[in-house]
Amino acid sequence: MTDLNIKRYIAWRSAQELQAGVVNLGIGIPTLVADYLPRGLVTIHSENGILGVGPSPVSGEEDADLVNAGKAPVTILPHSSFFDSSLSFAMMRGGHIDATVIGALQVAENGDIASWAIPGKDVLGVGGAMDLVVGAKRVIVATTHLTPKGEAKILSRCTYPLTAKKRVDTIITEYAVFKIRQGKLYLVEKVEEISFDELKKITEASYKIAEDFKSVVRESAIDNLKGEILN
Amino acid sequence: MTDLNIKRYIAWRSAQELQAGVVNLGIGIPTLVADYLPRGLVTIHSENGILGVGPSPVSGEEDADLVNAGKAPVTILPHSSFFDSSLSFAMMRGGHIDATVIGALQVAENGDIASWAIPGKDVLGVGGAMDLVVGAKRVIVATTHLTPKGEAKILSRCTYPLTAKKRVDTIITEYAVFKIRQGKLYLVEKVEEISFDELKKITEASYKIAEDFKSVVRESAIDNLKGEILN
Amino acid sequence: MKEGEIKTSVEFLTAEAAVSRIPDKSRMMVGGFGRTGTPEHLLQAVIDNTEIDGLTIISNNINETSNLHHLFMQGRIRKAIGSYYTTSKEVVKAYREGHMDIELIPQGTLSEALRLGGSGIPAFYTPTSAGTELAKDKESRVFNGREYVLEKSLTAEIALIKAHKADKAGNLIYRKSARNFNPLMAMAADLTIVEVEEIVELGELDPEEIITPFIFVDIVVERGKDND
Amino acid sequence: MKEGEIKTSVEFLTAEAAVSRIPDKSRMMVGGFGRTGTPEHLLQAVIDNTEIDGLTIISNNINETSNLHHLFMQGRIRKAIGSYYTTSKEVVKAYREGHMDIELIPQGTLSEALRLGGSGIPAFYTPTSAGTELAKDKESRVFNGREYVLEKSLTAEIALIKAHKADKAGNLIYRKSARNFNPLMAMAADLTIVEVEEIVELGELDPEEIITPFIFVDIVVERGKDND
Repeated sequence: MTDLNIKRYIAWRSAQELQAGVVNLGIGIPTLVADYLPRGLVTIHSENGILGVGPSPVSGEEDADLVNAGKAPVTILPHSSFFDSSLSFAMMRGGHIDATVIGALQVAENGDIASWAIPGKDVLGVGGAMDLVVGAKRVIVATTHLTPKGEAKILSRCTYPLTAKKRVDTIITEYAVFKIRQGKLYLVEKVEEISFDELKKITEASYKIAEDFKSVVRESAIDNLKGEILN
Repeated sequence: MTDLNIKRYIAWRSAQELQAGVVNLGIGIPTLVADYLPRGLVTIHSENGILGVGPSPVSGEEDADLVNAGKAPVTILPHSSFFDSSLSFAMMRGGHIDATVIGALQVAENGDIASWAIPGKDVLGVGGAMDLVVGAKRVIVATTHLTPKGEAKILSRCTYPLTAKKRVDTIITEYAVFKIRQGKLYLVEKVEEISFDELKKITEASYKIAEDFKSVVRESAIDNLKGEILN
Repeated sequence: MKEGEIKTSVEFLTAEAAVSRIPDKSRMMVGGFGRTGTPEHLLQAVIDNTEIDGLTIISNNINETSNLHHLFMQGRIRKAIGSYYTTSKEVVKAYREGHMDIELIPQGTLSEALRLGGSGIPAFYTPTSAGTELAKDKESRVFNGREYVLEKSLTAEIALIKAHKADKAGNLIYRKSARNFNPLMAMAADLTIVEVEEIVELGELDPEEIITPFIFVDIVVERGKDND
Repeated sequence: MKEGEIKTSVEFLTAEAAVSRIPDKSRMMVGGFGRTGTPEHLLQAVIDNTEIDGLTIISNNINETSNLHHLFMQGRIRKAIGSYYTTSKEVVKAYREGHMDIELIPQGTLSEALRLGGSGIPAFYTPTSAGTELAKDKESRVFNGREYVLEKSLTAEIALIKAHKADKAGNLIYRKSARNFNPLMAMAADLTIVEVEEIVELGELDPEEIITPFIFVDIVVERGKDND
């Protein structure tokens, strides 16, 4: 499976969690989630002051005054509105955003998340991540299961500086879906392409199998995505 | 001198303090100040969400959605804007309003003001008075020198519940103008229709004669106002 | 749903159906300053639904000519939080005789407490009322040599507000000084019910001009479109 | 002044004349998110006026393609307060080597600190950053069982902002997502200088649509109308 297919699978699987309402999508894999959202039912919020972010503009029709939080040109929709950063973060912090899908460096089994700084690395920015995570009604982490170096990201305890404590609701990787329920980590979905033992090996956190656990075939999901991916 | 002429003189004298900028006018005598402001140079702010309050509408053209803080119908001007109560009070509390002219029940020689409650009386409201007084760059109290019962209003210390501490800058009555400078009360203007001794008798507060003190003839000012008053 | 159609979670109901969602003993915000911008149509529906009782009302005032005053006269308001009640002799009397509790807060503190309540900020320091009777039971603190009072932000189960127009997504615009507390209350309540004069098609409201984005709105009621 | 004319305290100047009002070692807010809504024309005038030095800049970020970055590269910024500097290697390097001080605050805390700074509210409690490294030197407090951090509001001597249009009173409207921090900074500075694309006659801006009333504006500069 290519890297892009892995990312697209994670994004598609995250989109399955979002069938209506307002969502804020982070940078990276979460940005791809937009491609799989049910059109017209999910509205995208961008923290730089847009409710109702539309698709990328066709080439030549970019507007320097109309960008998303990743600074990429976007368009708007018939129900969109513009506002200042204060109202935008009021939407986030005030609990008005139904869900956010964000990336993470580490997630802990109690729902802690670290997503903005790596000790010793030249990272000097937090942006809107902390507000998003403390405020959204549901925090969905969409991430590859391991770091590029093969280190575990789902841990018993985060070792990197935290973005927020105990705010993650769902973790979606290319292998599994976890949920944090009453402060404990549950495996709710696993792809058949990996065994329980293998999953355990690459997941440092302790988790239980959820009562509503199910197994899915990733390849068939990806096959169904192919058409969309190639569009 | 009639009561109305007294009130109009106080209002006119208050307007002389306001030659440019943004002003918020309280209820009562302060409302009359609008008639004497230099047109086009002073903008009136109304705390219910208008910057740029215009004159009263002609009869039959009242709009129930366009009222001032006294709930009276008003009009707008070519530079007016509407906003919510939060932004309106941000203008006040944030120090953006150049001056306010308000009434008072009592003013103390240190600049304390009491304007919203009389012990034992059925007063159950504070409205925007406290925000106005803490926020405006200049607080001008426009009031009759004595209560209708003949009691002193300019006191060594307020006995009624305070609106704010040490915020009054100028006190304007039908007899005198006082300024509070470095926490002390100074007489800066007296009408020739009253003697220094008489003024002292009706002013419970201690005050000094300011270096820039001047004496004025009230009747001639009122005579000049007559045309306007009768308009 | 048709191709290209947009559907938000905002519901479009009659006033009667909308107010049936208000639980008994609710904490309820009511927009308006004087009578300007007050949701009279929704308040009439509350009056008509006698199951709604024991309300705590957060509103700037209780105007004598408003349906809110009728609701009060029916004894259905047990507490009021606002800035100005002097104009109603009946409200003052009810307070003095202990029939209704009143919490008086300065108008600017009220407006900021609403906006911050809707913004996830639970408390803030304001210079307003420092050193006065209204602050006597409140914490105070000095910043840069000036005294400030700690005020708690306001939230509620319900907000009844009035806007000029809504589009079919639930975005709102207001009219002139009828805006006042309405957009702030929309943000601060769990369930925001808005009365509008007109519902317009998507795209008819300029995205630069929308004051309350639909994210703060739950139910829209069009005035005069009920069978009443 | 002609009969019926309206004059506010807002001045209309060239960029050069406007920035000459900026004192050395100022605390200065600069609007924009990335490059969108950044007052590039005013920043160019600051670059050209070499007497302005030792600045403390409050801005969300220092975009590598912005004149704000040029100003930084000239060593004229001694401190930056904002939310995101990772994208500029040079800024990160200057910070690590101690050439520039940086105060990192979450973007939502920044935006609310600006708005409240302009509103006379000196401090507020936010849930954002509670329990994280960014809050380690800050006071925290529990309200209703949740931890909140005490944040100080932000004010400054100067704000350089960008708007779409100003009318001749100084009222402002913005364009699309270029609004961002600009209206908030306009409120929070002693001297607010705004760069606009166009100055229009009084009455051309709808009073319902004005985002920044002139009361928050001191100087308006029209882009491209200078002799430069």
